Amino acid sequence: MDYKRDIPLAITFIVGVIAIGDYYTGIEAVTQTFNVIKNWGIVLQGFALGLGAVNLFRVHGRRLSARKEGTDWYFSGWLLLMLVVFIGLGLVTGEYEQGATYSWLYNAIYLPLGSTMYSSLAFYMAYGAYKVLRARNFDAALLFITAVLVIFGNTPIFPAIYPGFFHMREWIFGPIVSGAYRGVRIGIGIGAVVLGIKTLIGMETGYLGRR
Amino acid sequence: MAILTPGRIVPLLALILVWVAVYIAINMGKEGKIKVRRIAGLDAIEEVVGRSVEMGRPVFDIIGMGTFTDSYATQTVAGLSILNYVAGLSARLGAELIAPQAKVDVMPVAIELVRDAYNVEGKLDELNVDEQLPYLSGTQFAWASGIIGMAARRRPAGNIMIGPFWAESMMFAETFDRIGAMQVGGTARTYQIPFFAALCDYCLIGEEIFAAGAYVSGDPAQIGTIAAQDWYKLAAIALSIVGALLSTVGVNIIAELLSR
Amino acid sequence: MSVWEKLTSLPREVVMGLVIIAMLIPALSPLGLPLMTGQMSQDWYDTIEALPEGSVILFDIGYGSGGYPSLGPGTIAAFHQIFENDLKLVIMATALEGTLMYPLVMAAVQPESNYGAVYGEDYVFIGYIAGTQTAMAGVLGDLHELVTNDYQGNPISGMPLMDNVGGADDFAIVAYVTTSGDVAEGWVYQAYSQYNRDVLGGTLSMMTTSIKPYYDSGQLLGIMDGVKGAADLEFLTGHPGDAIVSSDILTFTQTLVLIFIAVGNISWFMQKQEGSG
Amino acid sequence: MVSMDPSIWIAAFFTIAATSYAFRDNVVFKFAEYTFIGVAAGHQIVMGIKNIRDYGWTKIMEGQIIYVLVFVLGIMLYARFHREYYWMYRFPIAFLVGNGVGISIRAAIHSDFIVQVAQTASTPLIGGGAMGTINAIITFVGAVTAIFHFIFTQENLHEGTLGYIPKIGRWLMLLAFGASFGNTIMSRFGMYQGRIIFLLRDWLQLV
Repeated sequence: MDYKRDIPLAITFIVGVIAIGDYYTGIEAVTQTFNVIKNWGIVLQGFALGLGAVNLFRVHGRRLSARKEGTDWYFSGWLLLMLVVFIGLGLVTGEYEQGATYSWLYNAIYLPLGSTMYSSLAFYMAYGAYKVLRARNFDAALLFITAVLVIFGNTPIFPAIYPGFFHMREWIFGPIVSGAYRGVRIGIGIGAVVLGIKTLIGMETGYLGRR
Repeated sequence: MAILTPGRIVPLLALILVWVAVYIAINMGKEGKIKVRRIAGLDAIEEVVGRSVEMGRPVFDIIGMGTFTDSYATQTVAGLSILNYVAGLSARLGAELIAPQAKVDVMPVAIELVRDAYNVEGKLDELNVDEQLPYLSGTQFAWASGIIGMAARRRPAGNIMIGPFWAESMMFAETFDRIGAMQVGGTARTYQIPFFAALCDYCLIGEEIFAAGAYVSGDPAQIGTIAAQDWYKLAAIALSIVGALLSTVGVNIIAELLSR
Repeated sequence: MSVWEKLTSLPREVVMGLVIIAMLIPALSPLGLPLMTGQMSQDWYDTIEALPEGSVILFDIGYGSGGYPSLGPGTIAAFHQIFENDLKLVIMATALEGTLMYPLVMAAVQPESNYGAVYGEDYVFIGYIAGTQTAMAGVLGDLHELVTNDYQGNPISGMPLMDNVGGADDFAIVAYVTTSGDVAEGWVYQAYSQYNRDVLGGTLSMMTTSIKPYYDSGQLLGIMDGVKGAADLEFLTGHPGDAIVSSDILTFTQTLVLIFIAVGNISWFMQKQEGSG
Repeated sequence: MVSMDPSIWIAAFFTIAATSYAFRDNVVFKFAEYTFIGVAAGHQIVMGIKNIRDYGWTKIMEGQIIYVLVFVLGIMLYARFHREYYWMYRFPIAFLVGNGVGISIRAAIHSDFIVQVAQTASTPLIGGGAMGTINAIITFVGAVTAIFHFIFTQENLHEGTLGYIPKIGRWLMLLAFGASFGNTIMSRFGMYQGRIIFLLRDWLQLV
């Protein structure tokens, strides 16, 4: 027996089966056990949040100490400084993200960066729509038709001129979207379940990493 | 209190039958009884790699930022199968493969697969893991901007994106389109399929990526899995058709059965 | 290079520059065009209206800074309606940054001064809980076993609202607003399937098509469709905010996009004609 | 009047820096990008530790000694960075995977498969007037043909006359994707307008 792999596989199986049992049966002991598992899972997820940061420390720490030409090592230094400042502010005060300085810095730095990075996709969308939404063949034409009709319905001025634009959009979101997306969802749903079962019974072991 | 929760008997039965179906299908797969149909986007991958060689520019393979522990693990596995395939092609044809990484648990597996592929072709000495499979960031937009930055500097001739993708899909597809890379995109995250469908030269829709992954891996277990899913889909089609026809004449027996 | 050729490949900077101008004009002088409310947001509004006074709602802030511009206004409008109808609110966050979105939302709603609501009696924020679906299942299962303190570290036992809430059965409805597909589907799995609770879902517009099947099958009673849904709710609840302002911006920018699409198609077609002729 | 609040100025700087990439890659954007990564990771750690305190440490303090085991598992996660003992991280990961998989598939088979099939099977194809009938039929055809498109191992189902069924599925899906694309454009502009309002109202105080 290879305890380095077999014990984890057994853990996955047992925990997964208890989760399923909790859903499908009314046995009190199973529900109680699963409540404990859930709470443990939440604590473990807390631990897992630190993994990415450790990796950043490794990658950028190495770059900073090597200081190779053309690697932008000073940016790595800045990154680590920001990382340390936020951890320090959050933990030293004991107020975590509720501290006054912490939320000041968050609102000044992270909030604008996060929301702008996310929303600057608008520019990509605009350019993408211009370059891509062209009825160059049959497939593209299908995509083109509904995209344009939905944009018309979504742009307040057009329904204001003629309400039909809005009803057209609502109709597309009716049978067209409902039907096709239901088919897609059924397919993806069963795909996820099959993978899940394979994972529980130890046939899908990618998460265990290298041998 | 009932041992089985009422209203959930059919789902439980369906879940147990998945288990049985997977076993049967995988055995059938091992006996070579199951064939997966060819998928159009797959042939294009070879074209993409070949084009990169001709133009003397790198080819990107992005597997997305899924992990093995989230609900998109299947898609990550499919992406890794494709990465393995692309790495083999790149080693054989002599293209420079670049596959930026986002997740710490997936990265070692990806490195292992790429290394294997280069090894099979006897070109292990041509592989530079640190340069070709760099870890960029586990944070969505930091990762995304890292990739678009690399794309702008390296100007790849081709880009293959198969795996789970989030909002960054649009940024990638648009950026690579702009620098003139030929693209094959595919994801089963329904939210992002439209962008790939619109911007990529070839698009694998939804579950096609699983079939593609199984197809290139040649692994009977993976191919068997696809068959098991197909049986469920056939059942879904049959139940839908019969049920809809019956309910049209006022008999709602299928839906009632399913809600037990 | 012919005119058509130039028009098929306008430089990126030109397109983006025009988009920025199209955003600035209506932001500086709004038009105030009328609005038509969609069925999905109407259903959200009606579902909340139909709840009896004093019902407890579990509300998940499932977005961070990236989603705030789009989903924040909708959350604010939804909270206005909830406090106006004397409903109780247990708020949680499945998003890492949710705890930092909460003060932004509350600063706009002002439940104390606007509605005389009292923290601990009418609403409680239990903070961020890691683990997405595990967190949902935890809160709906045995809330007090899992959560002992609110987001500021004050014990929740002794708070009048929390003494009456122990798990899924005590919530009249579960509502979420999120940028994450895992959260959007997770609440259907955990709240609807597992505990048979009614669920309302708010997402980015781009996700609406994907969760629409749940709405069709009654697993979601209403959908707040991104910034459009937010504008609808602001209109329905009578609390105009940033989302309605954005309607004007949408008119300008999307008309511009339609013009770009037209230019792109016509020039592409004409260029092809020239090439073949 | 322009804002005098330094935090508004910093936020405005980062807003413009992050936008600038849409036009061209530049060093200011790179600075913003690295700041973003660093702060994100820092925030993640802070929230991670807060969660460990709230949902783990308090339990130990209350006398539930068994939670010590969770801490051991949690620390084992970090074994993956060790050359020799890396395999130890598999134990906590196995726990997380078992929990995650169990919790999602138990409901997915219900919500995504059974309920969706039942919904298709219980909708009459005729009724609700001419429009209702048309809508019901389109929905039904869309769902069934889309599933058909995703059958991969039955080659005979994609040939000859039957071959039109998956094609129809693909066409209907493309129409639906178009709708999604159109809606996304609104989604993104709706987001960026928030930044425009911030710049004009909070920073430049023009409106």
